[in-house]
Amino acid sequence: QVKELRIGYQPSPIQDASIAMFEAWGAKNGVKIVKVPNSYGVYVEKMTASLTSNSDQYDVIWHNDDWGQTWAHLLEPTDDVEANKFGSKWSMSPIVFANAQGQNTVVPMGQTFSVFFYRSDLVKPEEVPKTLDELVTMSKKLQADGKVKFGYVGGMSMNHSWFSWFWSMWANNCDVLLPAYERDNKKLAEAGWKSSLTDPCMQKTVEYWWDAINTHKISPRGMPAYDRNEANAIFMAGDAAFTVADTLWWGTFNDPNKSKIVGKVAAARFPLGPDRKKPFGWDDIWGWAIPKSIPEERKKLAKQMLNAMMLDEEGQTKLFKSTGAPPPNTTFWPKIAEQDAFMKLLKEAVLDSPDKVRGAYYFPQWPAVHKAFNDAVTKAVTGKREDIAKVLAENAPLVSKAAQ
Amino acid sequence: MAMVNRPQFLPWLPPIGRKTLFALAVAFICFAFAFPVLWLILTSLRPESGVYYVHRGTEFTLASFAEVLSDERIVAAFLNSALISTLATVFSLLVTVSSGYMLSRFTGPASRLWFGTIYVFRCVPYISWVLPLYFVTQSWGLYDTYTGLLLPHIAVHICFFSWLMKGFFDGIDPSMEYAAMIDGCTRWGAFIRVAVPSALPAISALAVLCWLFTWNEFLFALILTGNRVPVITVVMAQFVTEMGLRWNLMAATAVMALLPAFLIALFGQKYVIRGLRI
Amino acid sequence: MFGEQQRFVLLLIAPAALLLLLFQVVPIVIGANASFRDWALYNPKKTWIGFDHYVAVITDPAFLYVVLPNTFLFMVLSVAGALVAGLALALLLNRPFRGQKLVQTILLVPLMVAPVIAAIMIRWIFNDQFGIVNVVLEAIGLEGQPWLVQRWSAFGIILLTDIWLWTPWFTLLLLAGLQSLPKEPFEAAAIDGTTTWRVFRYLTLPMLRPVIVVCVVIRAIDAFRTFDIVWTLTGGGPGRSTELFSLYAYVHAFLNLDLGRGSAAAIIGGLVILVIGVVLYRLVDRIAKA
Amino acid sequence: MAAISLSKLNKHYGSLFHAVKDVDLEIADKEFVALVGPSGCGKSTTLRMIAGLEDITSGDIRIGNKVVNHLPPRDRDVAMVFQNYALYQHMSVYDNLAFGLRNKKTPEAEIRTAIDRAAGMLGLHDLLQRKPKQLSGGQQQRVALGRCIVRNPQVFLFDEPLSNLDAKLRAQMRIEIKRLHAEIPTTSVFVTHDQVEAMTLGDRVVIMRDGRIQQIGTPLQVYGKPANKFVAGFIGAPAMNFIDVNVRSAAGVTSVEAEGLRLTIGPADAAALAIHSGRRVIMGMRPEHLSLGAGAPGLGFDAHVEVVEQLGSEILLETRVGNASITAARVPAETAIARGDQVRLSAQAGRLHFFDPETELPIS
Amino acid sequence: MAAISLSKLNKHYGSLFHAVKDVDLEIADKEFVALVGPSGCGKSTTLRMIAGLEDITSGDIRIGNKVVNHLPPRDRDVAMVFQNYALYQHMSVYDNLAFGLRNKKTPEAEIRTAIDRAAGMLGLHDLLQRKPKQLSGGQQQRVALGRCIVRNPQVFLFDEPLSNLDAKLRAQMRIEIKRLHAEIPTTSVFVTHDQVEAMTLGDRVVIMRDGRIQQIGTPLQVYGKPANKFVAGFIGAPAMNFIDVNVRSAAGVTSVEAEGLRLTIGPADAAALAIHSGRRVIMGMRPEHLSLGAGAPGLGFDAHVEVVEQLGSEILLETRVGNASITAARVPAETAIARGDQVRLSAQAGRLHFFDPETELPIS
Ligand SMILES: Nc1ncnc2c1ncn2[C@@H]1O[C@H](COP(=O)(O)OP(=O)(O)OP(=O)(O)O)[C@@H](O)[C@H]1O
Ligand SMILES: Nc1ncnc2c1ncn2[C@@H]1O[C@H](COP(=O)(O)OP(=O)(O)OP(=O)(O)O)[C@@H](O)[C@H]1O
Ligand SMILES: [Mg+2]
Ligand SMILES: [Mg+2]
Repeated sequence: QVKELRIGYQPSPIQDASIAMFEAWGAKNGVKIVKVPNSYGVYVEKMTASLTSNSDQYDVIWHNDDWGQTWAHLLEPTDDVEANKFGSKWSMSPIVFANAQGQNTVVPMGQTFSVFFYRSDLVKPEEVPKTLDELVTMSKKLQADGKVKFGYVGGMSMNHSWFSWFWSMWANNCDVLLPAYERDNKKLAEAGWKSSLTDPCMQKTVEYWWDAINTHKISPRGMPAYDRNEANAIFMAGDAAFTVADTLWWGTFNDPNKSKIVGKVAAARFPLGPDRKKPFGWDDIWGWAIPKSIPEERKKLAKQMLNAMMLDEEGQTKLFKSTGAPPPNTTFWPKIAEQDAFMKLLKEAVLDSPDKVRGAYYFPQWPAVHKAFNDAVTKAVTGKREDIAKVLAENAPLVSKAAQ
Repeated sequence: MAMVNRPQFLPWLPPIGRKTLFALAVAFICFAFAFPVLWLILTSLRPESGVYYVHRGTEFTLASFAEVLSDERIVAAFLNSALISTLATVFSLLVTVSSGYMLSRFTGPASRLWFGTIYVFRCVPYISWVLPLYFVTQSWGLYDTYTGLLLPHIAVHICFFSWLMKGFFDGIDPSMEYAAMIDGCTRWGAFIRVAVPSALPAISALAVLCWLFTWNEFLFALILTGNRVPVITVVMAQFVTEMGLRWNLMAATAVMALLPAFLIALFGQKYVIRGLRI
Repeated sequence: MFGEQQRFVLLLIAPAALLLLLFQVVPIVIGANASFRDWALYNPKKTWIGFDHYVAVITDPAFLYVVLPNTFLFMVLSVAGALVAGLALALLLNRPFRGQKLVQTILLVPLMVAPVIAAIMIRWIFNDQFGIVNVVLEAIGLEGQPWLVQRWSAFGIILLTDIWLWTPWFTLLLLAGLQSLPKEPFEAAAIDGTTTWRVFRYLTLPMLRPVIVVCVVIRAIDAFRTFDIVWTLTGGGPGRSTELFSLYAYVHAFLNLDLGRGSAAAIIGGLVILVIGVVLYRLVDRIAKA
Repeated sequence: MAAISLSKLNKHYGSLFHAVKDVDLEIADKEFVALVGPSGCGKSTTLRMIAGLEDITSGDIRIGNKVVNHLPPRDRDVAMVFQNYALYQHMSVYDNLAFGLRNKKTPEAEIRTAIDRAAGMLGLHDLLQRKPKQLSGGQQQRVALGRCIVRNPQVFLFDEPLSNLDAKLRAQMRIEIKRLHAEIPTTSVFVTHDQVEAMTLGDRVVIMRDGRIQQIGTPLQVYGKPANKFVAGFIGAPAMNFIDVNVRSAAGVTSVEAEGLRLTIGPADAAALAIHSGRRVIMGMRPEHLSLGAGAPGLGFDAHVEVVEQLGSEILLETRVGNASITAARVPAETAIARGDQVRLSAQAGRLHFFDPETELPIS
Repeated sequence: MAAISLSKLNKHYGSLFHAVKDVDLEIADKEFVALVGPSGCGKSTTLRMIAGLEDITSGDIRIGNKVVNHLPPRDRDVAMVFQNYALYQHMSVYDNLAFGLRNKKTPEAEIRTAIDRAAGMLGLHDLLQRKPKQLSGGQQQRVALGRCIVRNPQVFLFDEPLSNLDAKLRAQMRIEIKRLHAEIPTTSVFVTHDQVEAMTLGDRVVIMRDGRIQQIGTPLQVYGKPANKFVAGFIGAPAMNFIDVNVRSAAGVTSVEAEGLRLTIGPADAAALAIHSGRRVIMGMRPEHLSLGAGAPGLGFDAHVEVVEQLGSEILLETRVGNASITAARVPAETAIARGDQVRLSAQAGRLHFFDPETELPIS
C-alpha cells in the first residue's frame, strides 16, 4: 500500500516552496504527497467545516495566526515535533497557537509580516522618513519635484488594514482594543473588550490619514477602498514613493515582468507617530497543522515530514530566495543574512527588534472585531474631518460588542 | 415589411442625419456594453507589469495565456467545466421539462403544492444554503466528485426552469397530446413523443441559458470542489491568493473561458429569442 | 384512469422533487435548524437557543437602518434600471437595420462572463488611479472621482454592474415578447394616426405587460439576493454603507463563522422576499387575467 | 365496429359548473350522428368523454356493449379529428399517419399498405414527405382524416373538424367526409356548431343546448318538426323568422295578427291554435317558405325592404313588417328590387310553426 | 367623402414575387366595392397599399383626386377593420373607440358625442366599459366597426372582417354592414375570399386571381356573365359544374356530347358554338339550374347519385355522369332519394355556359 499524505493548502509562493520540501522528503521516504489547493475566498470556512465534521480529507493543512485559536481545539498538538524548538519563540507563542491544555498546534512554514518599502532611486537611505510627519514632508517634496504622483500608497480596506491602518496605529502607540498590545484574552475581557476608537491616539491616526489624503494630498483619494492589489499596482507602476507591504512582495517588486521599479526598492522601519519613540517590529508566521481527526499512523507520518521540513536548510534557503519570507528555522537566519542584504535588513528592522507587535487578536470573534474596526475608521476617514471624533465615538461600542 | 413597423425616431431630422445619429447611438451602446469585456481582453494581452495600468504602454504579449496553458489543470478544468455544464444542462432540462409540463397540464392540489414549493425555494438566498450543502455532500461522500457538483447545479435550476417551462407549455395547444393518447400512446408516450418535441424551441432556449449559467457559476463550484474536479471558475478563483491577485492569469483564463460561452451565445441566440416567448 | 393519472403526475415531478429535496430542502432545513442553535462553525455546540439569533438580527440597528433600506433600494433601482435598459434595447433590436445581428450578439456579452470576473474588471475600471474612467475624465479635463469611497457613487457602480449583467436577460425576454405581439393593432394604430410615443405608451407597453411583470418578479427575487458583485466591488463599504442583506448574512456565517446567526439573517431575508414575491406574483396573475 | 350508448351522462367542472346534463343517446353501429349546438353547450365535452379524454362525473358510456367509463383513450379503439387538426408538427405526413399503427407495433410493411390505401383515398400521395406546416388547411384536414382511417378504429369522433376552413373548402371536405363514411362505414360522432354541416352529414342530428339534448332526429325531422323554438331557430339557414302574434278565433276562422300582418290559418293548425285564442303565441316562418307576390288569399302581407342581398341565383330580402324583421329567401335573382321598396310577401299554407311563448314547445 | 382610383398598381415582394399586377380600379364616391378571390391572390396586399400599410412598387393610388402614394397611413383619412378585429385588448371598448380621436386631440366632450352616436348605431351602449376579451366575436366585430365609424373617415377598408365568425353570425353581421353603409354612405373596399359576402355586400364585385383583376361588375353581371372560367367557377355556391364536351354540328342541330350525356343546344348558343364544331369545349352548368326530372327534350341526362346532402329546405345531390362529377341543387327536400340511385337531371335551356379550353374565355 502506497503511503500518502494529503496537503490542504492555498497556492502562494511560500506554500509552494514549503510543499517542495515535503515532496523532496516524500520522494526519499516513499510517501506520495497529494496537493489539494483551495480557493482563498472560502479557505477558512471550508476548512473549519471540514475540521468540525471530522472528515479525514487532509493530513496537513495550512494554518495561520489569525485563526490560531479558532482551530486550536480541532488540531493535533505538535509539541512532539522536535525541530519545532527552532521556530521563532515570539511567533509561536502559546497565546496564538496553544490549545486549552497549553499544547502547541502548529509547525511554522515561514515568517510573514509587512515592512516599509521606499523607492531607493528617489530617497537615500539616510533620508528615509523616520516619523509620520517626515513622511508627509518627504512625500510633498517628491511630489513637488514631479518625481512621483503620490508619496504614500497602501492597502486600507477590510482584510488589508494592516498595510496602512494597523502600522500607523501602532506607530501612534495605539491598538484595536485596550490595553494596547495586550493579547491575553482574560485580561482583555477584564478590561471589557474596550475599543480604542475613543482613545485620542486613534483620533490622531485617523486625522493623520484624513490630512494625508485631503490636505497634503500625498495619498490618493480612493485609498480607503484599496486592497493590496491596488496599492501594490500603483507602487509597482512607479506612481508612489512609499508603501507598506508583506516582505513577500520584495520578490515581486524586483521582478522585471511584474514591476517597473526593479532594483529601485528598499525596505526600512516603519515611520513613527508622535506618541511612540521606540521603533517596533511586527512578526507573525504561517504554519502547518494536522487535523485531530485523522488516523494515528498518518499523524505520525505527517509529523515526521514536518520535522524534516524544519531541518531542511537547503529548502528553506530556497524558500527565502524565492519569496522574501524568512524561513521557519531561526537557526538558519544568520547564515542567510550573511549572503543576502534583504534578509540582513529584515533581521535588523523586524526579526531582531526587541519591541514587537502582534498583527491579530487570538479569539474567535477577531474577524468580527476587525471588520467593526475597519468599518469605523473607513467611515471616519471618508467623512468630514470635524466629524471624526463623533464617528469614532459612535462606532466604539460596536467594536466592543463584536468582541463579546 | 410594412412601413408602420418602423416609426421614425426624431421625425424632424433629415434622413441622412437621422441615419448617422442612429448609427452613432447604436455604436455607442454596443461599445458601452462590450467595454468591460473588451477591456478584460486587452488586459489579458498586457504583460504582467501592465495589467492594471492597461492604458499605459503599448506592449502586448501572449505570455499570460502561455503561462495559464502550461498548467495541465487548466485543460482539465476546461474539459470538466464543459462536461459539467453540458451534463447539468441535459439533466436540468430532463427534470424541469417534465415538472413544468406537470404544472401546465394539471391543476390539482398536487400541482398547486408543487408550484408553491418551487416558489418558496426560489426565494431562499444562496448564503443559507451552500454551506449546509457542503456538509450534506461531504457526509454523503459526494464532496469533490462530479456527482456532488452536478446534482446541486441541477437542483439550482429546478425552481426557475420549472416555472419557465410551465409558461412555455401553457402556450402549446394540448390537443396534439390528446390525439397521441387516442392514437394509442400512454400519457408518457404523449408527453415524450409529442409534447416534448413541440416544446423544443423553448427547451433549446433554456439549454443555452442553462449552459451559460453553469459555465459561469462560482459559488457552488468554490464550495463543493477540491482538487479532483477542477472547474474553470474555481481555477480562476485560485488566482486569488492570500498574497494578492494574479490578475493577468485570471484575466487570461477568463478570456479563454469567454470563448466557448461566446460561441454558445452566438449560435444559440436565435433559439433563445425564438424560444423565450412566454 | 384515475390511478394512472395520479401516478403520471407524481412521476413527472418525482426527479425534480427528489433533487430539490436532497440538494435544496435538506441543506436549507439544516441551515434553518442551525438558526435556532448555538452553532459556530468552529465549535458547533448545537445547543437550542430558540429565537435568540432572530432577535439579535432584527434588533441590530445596522440590519434595520442600513442593510434593509439598502437592499430595497438596490432591488427597486436594479430591476427598474435593467427593465428600462432591456426594454429600450429590445425595441432597438426589434426593428430591422443593418448589423442588427451583430448588435444583438454584442448585447449578449454580459451573459458570457462570470459575474465575479466582470465585477473585478469593473472595480479596476473605476479605480481612481489606474481606472480607465478617471483616465478618460482627466484627459478631457474633468476631475476624476474616488468612485468607491463615496457612498452613492459606490452604490451607483454596484447598480450599474448589476444592470449591465442583467439587461441582456431582460432584452431577450422582452424581444421575444415583442416579436410575438400581433401586428394588427399596430397597423390599426398607424391608420388611427398615432405618434410613435403614443404607440409605445398605449400599445406596446400594455401589451408587453404580462412579460414585463414576469421578468420583474423573477428579477426582483434575484436582485434581493445579490451577493457576489457587491462583495467583489465594495465588500459593503465604504464603512457598511453599501451593505446588502446577503452580505450581512455572509459576513456572519462565513467571516465570523457563526452559522446560526448567518442562517437566521438569511431566513429573515428569505421571508421578506417571499412576501414581496407573493405580492408581485398576485399582481402578475391579476394582470395576466385582466 | 360498434354501437355507442350514453346513459345518464353528466359532467361537472369543479363544484359549480354543470357542463353536460343527463345525456342519453344511442348510436347504432355504423351510424353517423351529428352533434350540433351553440358554442359552450357541452358538445366537445360529451365527445371528449366518449374518447376518454375527460373523466365522467356520473352515468355510463358503452362502446360495443362494453362499459368504457374508466378505460384510457388508447384502449377504446376510437379515432378523433380535432378542430385544429392536432397534427404532430415535428413529424412528416407519413409519420403522422403511421404513428398510431406503430404504437400498436404493426409491422412496417402493413403500415405502408394501410397508408398507401388511405393516401389514395384522400389524394395525399404527393404530400407524404412534407411536414404539416408545409400544407394548406384543406390538406392538413385530409391528413387528420387519414390518420384516423389508417387505424381502422371502431369509432370515429370529429370535433368541429371543418370550422377552420373557408366556405368553399368546407363544402368540399363535407362531401369528402360523407363519401368516406359511405366507403368505410364506421360509427361516427361529428360535433359542429354549424347546422348546415350537421344536417348534410348526419344520419341523425342531435341538438344540444346548455348541456342538455333538445332533440334527436333525422335532418328532415329536425327541420320539419322542431321539438322547440330553440331547435326551430337553430336549424335552417337563413334562420326562421319569429313573430309575436295574437290568435283570433271568430266565426270558425282562426287567424293570427301582429302589427301590419294578419294571416288566416289553415284547418290543420287552426285546431291546435283554437285553445290559444285571444292569447299571444310565437309564429315561425322559414324564409324559404315566403315568396314574393300575392299568393293564396289570407296569407299575404306587405313588407318594407331594408336590405337586398343579391346571391346571383336568388335574392335574400331583409324586410320590416310592423316592428318585426322578416327575412325572405328564394326571391328570383333578376327581380328588380331595392332598399326602401314596399313588397308583398306571402307565406305557404301549412308551413307555419307556432310555439307557446312560455314553454317554447310547438303548438300542434 | 372621396373616390379611389388605382392605376397600374404593382407590388413586388423581394425581387421574385409579384403579388399585385397592373391593377386598375376606379371606385366611385360612396360606392361599396367587394374584392374577392382565392387565398393569396393579392387582395389584402391591394387593400393595404390603399391604407398605406404597404409601400407600392409602381403605379398610383388616388384618394379623392389626391395622389397618396407616399402619404403615411394616418394622413390618408381612411379607417380599417381587420380580420381578427385588432382591438386594443388592454383598453375598454370606450377607449378603443376613443383612441383614434384622442390621437387627433379631439376634445373629450366631442369624443363622447361621437362614441354615443356610434354605440347607438351598433348597440354597444351596454358594453362600453368592458374589455374586448369579455365580448363575443360578434360584439368585438361591432366594436371594430365602431372604431372606424367614430372617426368619420373618407374611406372604409375591410380585410375579411367576418371570416372569424361562425356561419350564423356572419350572415347577421353582413346585414349590419350593409345597413351601416346605407345609413352612412362612405366609399368602402371590402376584401373577402367568400363569394357570398362579396355578392351580397358589393355594389360592384372585383374578382382577383394571382395578383390580376379578372372581372369587375355588379353581382348579377359576374354571376350571369362571368368573364372567364375562373370567375364562373368562383362565383356561385355550390360551384358551377364543368364538363369537357365535344361539339357536334349536324343537320342544323348543334349538340354537345360527353360520356353518358348528350345535350341539344338552343339557337342562341348554337351560333357561337358552331365554329367549334368537332372540337372540345368546356361546358358549365350551375347546380341551381339543374332540376330533377325529364325537363325540356334534349336537355336531360341520367346521373348516378353519390352523395345526398339534406339541407331541410332542399337537397344537394352529388352525382356522377360518365367520369364527371355533377352537383345539383334545388332538389325538393322531401324527395326520396339515396346514395346509389339513378336519377334523371335536366338542364335549363339558355343557362349553359361554354368556355374555350385554351383561353378559358367564354364562347358567345
Ligand atoms: N376544463 C374545463 N374547466 C371548466 N369549464 C370547462 C372546461 N372545459 C370546458 N368547460 C366549460 O364547459 C362548457 C362546455 O364546453 P364545451 O367545450 O363542451 O363546449 P362546446 O359545445 O364544445 O363549445 P364550442 O362550440 O365553443 O367548442 C363551456 O361553458 C366551457 O366553458
Ligand atoms: N411580407 C410579405 N413578403 C413576401 N410575400 C408576401 C408578403 N405578404 C404577402 N405575401 C405574398 O403575397 C401574396 C398575396 O398576399 P395577400 O395577403 O395579399 O393575399 P390575400 O389575397 O389577402 O390572401 P388571404 O385570403 O389568404 O388573406 C401571397 O402569396 C403571400 O404569400
Ligand atoms: Mg367544442
Ligand atoms: Mg388577406
